[in-house]
Amino acid sequence: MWQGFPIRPDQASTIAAGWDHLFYFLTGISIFFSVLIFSTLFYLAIRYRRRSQDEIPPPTKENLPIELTWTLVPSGLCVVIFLWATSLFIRNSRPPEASAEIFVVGKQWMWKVQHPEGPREINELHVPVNRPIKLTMTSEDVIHDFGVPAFRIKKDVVPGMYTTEWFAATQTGRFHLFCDQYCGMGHSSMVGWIIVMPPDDYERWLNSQVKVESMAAAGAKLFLQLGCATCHVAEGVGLGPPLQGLFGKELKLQNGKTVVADDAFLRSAILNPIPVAGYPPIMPTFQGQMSEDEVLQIIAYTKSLATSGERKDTKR
Amino acid sequence: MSTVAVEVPALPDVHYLNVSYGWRSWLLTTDHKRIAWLYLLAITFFFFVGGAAATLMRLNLIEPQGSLLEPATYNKLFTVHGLIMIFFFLAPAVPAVLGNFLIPIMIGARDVAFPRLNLLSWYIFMLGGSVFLYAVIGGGVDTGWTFYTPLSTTYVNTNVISAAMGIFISGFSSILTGLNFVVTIHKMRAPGLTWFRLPLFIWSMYAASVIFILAMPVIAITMVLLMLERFFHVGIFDPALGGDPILFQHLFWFFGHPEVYILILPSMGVISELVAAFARKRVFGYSFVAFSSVAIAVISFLVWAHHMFVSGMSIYAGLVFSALSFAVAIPSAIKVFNWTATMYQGSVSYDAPMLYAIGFIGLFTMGGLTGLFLASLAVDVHVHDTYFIVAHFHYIMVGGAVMGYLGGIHYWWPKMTGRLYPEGWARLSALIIFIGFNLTFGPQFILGYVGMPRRYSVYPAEFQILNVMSSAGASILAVGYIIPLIYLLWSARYGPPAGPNPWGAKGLEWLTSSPPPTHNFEETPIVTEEAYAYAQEEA
Amino acid sequence: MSEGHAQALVAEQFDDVEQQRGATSLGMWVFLATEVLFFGGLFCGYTLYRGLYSSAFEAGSHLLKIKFGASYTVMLICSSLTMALGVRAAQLRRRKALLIFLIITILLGAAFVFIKLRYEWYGDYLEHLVPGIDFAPEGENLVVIQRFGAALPHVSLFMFLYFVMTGVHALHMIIGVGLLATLFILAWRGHFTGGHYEPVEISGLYWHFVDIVWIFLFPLLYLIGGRY
Amino acid sequence: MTEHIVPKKIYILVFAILIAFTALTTAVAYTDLGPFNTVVALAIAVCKASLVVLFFMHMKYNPGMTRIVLAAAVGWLAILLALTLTDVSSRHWLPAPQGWESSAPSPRPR
Repeated sequence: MWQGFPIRPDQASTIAAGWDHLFYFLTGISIFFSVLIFSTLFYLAIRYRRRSQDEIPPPTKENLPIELTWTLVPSGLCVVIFLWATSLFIRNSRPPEASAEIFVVGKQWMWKVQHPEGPREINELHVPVNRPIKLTMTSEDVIHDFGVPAFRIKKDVVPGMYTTEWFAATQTGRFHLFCDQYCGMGHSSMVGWIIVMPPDDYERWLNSQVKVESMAAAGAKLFLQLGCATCHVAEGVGLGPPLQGLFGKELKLQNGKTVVADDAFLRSAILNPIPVAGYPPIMPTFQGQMSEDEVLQIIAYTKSLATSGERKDTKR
Repeated sequence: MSTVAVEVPALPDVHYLNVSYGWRSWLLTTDHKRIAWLYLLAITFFFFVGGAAATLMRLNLIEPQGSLLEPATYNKLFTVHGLIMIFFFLAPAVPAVLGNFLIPIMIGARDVAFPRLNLLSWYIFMLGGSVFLYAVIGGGVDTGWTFYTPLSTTYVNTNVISAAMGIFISGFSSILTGLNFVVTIHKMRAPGLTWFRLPLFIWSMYAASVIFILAMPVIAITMVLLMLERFFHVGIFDPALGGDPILFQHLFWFFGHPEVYILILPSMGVISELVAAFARKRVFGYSFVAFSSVAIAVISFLVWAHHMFVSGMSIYAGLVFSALSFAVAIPSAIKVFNWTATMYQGSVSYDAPMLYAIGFIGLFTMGGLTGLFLASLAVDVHVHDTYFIVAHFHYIMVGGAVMGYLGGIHYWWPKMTGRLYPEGWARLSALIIFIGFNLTFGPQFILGYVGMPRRYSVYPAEFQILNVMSSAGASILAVGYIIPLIYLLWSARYGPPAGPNPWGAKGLEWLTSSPPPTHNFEETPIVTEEAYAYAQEEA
Repeated sequence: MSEGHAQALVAEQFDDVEQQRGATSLGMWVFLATEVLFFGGLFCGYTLYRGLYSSAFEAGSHLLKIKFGASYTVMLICSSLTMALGVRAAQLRRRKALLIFLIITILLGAAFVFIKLRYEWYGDYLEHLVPGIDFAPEGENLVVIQRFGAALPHVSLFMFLYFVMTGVHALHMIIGVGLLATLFILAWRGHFTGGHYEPVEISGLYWHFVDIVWIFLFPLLYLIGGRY
Repeated sequence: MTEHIVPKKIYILVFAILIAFTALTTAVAYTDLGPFNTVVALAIAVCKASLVVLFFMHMKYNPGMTRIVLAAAVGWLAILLALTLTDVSSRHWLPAPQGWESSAPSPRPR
């Protein structure tokens, strides 16, 4: 109809429809009250226009029931909106267990993406349709934001920590990826595409990529290169805890605290070593010596060594 | 006092404007009314500087490839636009101009509690403004008005330190102004002027002053930390050294969200006065409107992290802040309904200030309702940092705060200058501003909904048509702002004398001559009736 | 005090002495509320990082010297006492007592700032403990840090907060000393002991506030991490 | 507001208590109370601050308004700290993952 006049974004993910319902509800409320207020204003302004200069209107009578009505009705409405929006938000923030994990590193002014199988992309992300994808994201410099309007997702990509978001595309096609957090001079060029493909096409695309090693394999290589293997050997032998079965385990630290060895912990343990109980505090920092991509590879390697099957690196 | 001026009014022989002459009598004045003029000149200058930046941005956005400006220039422009409009125009607009002029008169005092401190505030403001302008002229700053770290501390090489210094300094001006107002309102009221006889403008200025006092110091110390971090690079906000960039956002928005209410609350006060005066009615639900100002001041401090729902902050904290954010919508809604109801059975005239007031109520309603979208956790995820936000806060700040400011300036212009402005031109410009404003920012709601991020100097081609509409609206809006500048200046010299009470309005400020004498009243007024006692008149 | 004299003491915007005194005192209290939030931003950062890096903060505290912190506390409490007595002297219109108490307060405040800069901070500098300028703990300091298993950047954050918090506090002390010195000169000329003592009173409020800030800084910076 | 002159004795007494508290808090730092070291230190600091406010700053003899100002300052400081901590303390709690059924409607071409 209105060619070229965008009126609503594509509805291309599993959460988009639910999001749109709430949005339409809010839009309806907004239009209703805007029209109500404007028409009341105009009606009263005309109905009670000043007819003579020395007109004295009757005194204002206070009316408590009316006051309470327009205090309580909006309050009730707010409670409804809050509950609806919050439950939707909680649902939308829980990645499905079966999600395939893809890693994103933001950098002024580009998106670097790495698939666990190894392929890397810049400013593009190929994904299969109808499959939940969990993005684990970090930044090498400033705060960016990975936003895909067609999927109704958006999350800041913060240096020094991992943030996550997930989506499952419901349509094939090309969808905009925007950096939504102002990140410096090239902010408006930090855009890319999410390319959603039918599963077969996706498999073909994956295979057509120059054959590269998987992230875990790259991590294993780095593990040797950086000399980690000198200390992190089998239990009871090395100067550091072994990686086998480490991921997802509860660790006791030297300062008495207990932590779970998750992505975030591993990252900080590599960059700012935290002495674990039972091992000498001798690990050097790798701050400045490894890129965020490489840290992610080591983490992927650690994950691949997780013994228990409960948190296996999710393959398709 | 008769509502119909029978004889032609004349200016009083001696008033605060002609009591002394020469630049020293202005730059060293401790008269709150003259200080209001000093602020008026300064903020008008800043308004047009900020407006020029906005104009350039809208011109650039006509084309998707943004060929008019380099991205770096564009980034500097929106940073300067934001910082100037917020810190050097809106924050002082109603409080430092209208508040300074009116608070002592409205409460029947001779001056504010600390007149010299008041003048000092203006000098601090000018110092802060000059330092900031130095940062702008000497290369600009391109961090966005939010100064997010570590971008601002490590990754840009523009004048962050001097810009932050300008904000730091001007913050103290606001603090001292707020302090002065709080003490003035507490201690200087005329005999008989109890709290519940105060005009609602005083209530909302009081609430805004409280926010000044409690929020501004936090931005001041945050700017100190920002400058230290940028200078010494110790890592307080830098994750590479163990710092937490989200801490900066907490500190910034602890100030930043109440700041929004600093901008809107005074204008809300103005609207209460306008609606009452031009409907000749006591404001409906006086105590509800009064207490809603106080409620806004308090709750505004509890909602800051709704600016951070997608920041990587804890989602559980998000729940808390979302719930609290809805709470702040209620007092605003109460105000809107009560203003509207005030017109019921009133005697409504269509003078220019009333047109602004009606515009304010409608546009603020839209701005407030779209705020619900942003307080809703799930919805905010999609519209966050898009043009939806831009449209939302411009409906509050331009549709709301600036409309209120212009309405107030028109309403009290006869009091400030003793002369009337040309009513026809004023109504015309009010209409132009209303239309231009909606054309500019209405399309931006859709732009944001379809996903265009804010702070983009270039954008995908499918967003062009909405951007062109917005830019077209902006040009109308610009005309609407220039017309008042011209006729108000003209009327200050050539307008017909207004007489003490051209509107037939109630309130202590209309009992004294226009312009008032230096000490506001020939003798201290004694208040025996509530505010807006229109119905009792000549009864 | 004659009626005419009372009038001269009241600024023209006020009706009477009482209104003026109330307004002045309220003004200072409101200003102190601002100050609470000004320091509040720093305390917020302190709380957050102490929660994140508790062992680094404990290690950092061991790099400071309790003898300094404790003696500052005593000096400030003494100066608060003399300040309070000074206000009392002004209320009672005892010019000589006011002058004596003011000078003692000034001396204590100046000594605080002098010791802080000349001995404590300079000592920290010599030990390479100043983040952003020269932060490279060595010798015993390094041993302490390692004993707590703390990462150097996090200890550096503690030291930074220490310098900023005590630095902003010291700046307030310097402003306070300047304020009191002005009062001293005016008191010498006979001001404040004729019933118009508000400036002394509100400067006292400010001085006590700065003392209170230190009362919190002392345990939070110097006394954590256990010396047992 | 009437001026209130506090007897010298009270000032001296408050001073003595403050000094005693300083000694106490320093002594506590050398005693192992586990996690209560910080609590005790802060409690002592609050007591000391209250004494200064009540007596040296004449809060005890002041009109209600100054108390409201003080309460507001402390209250707002509490807001700043408490609400910031709601984030920091819960930032690493991750939401539980949800199940996934491929309720796949067949992919529509755009």
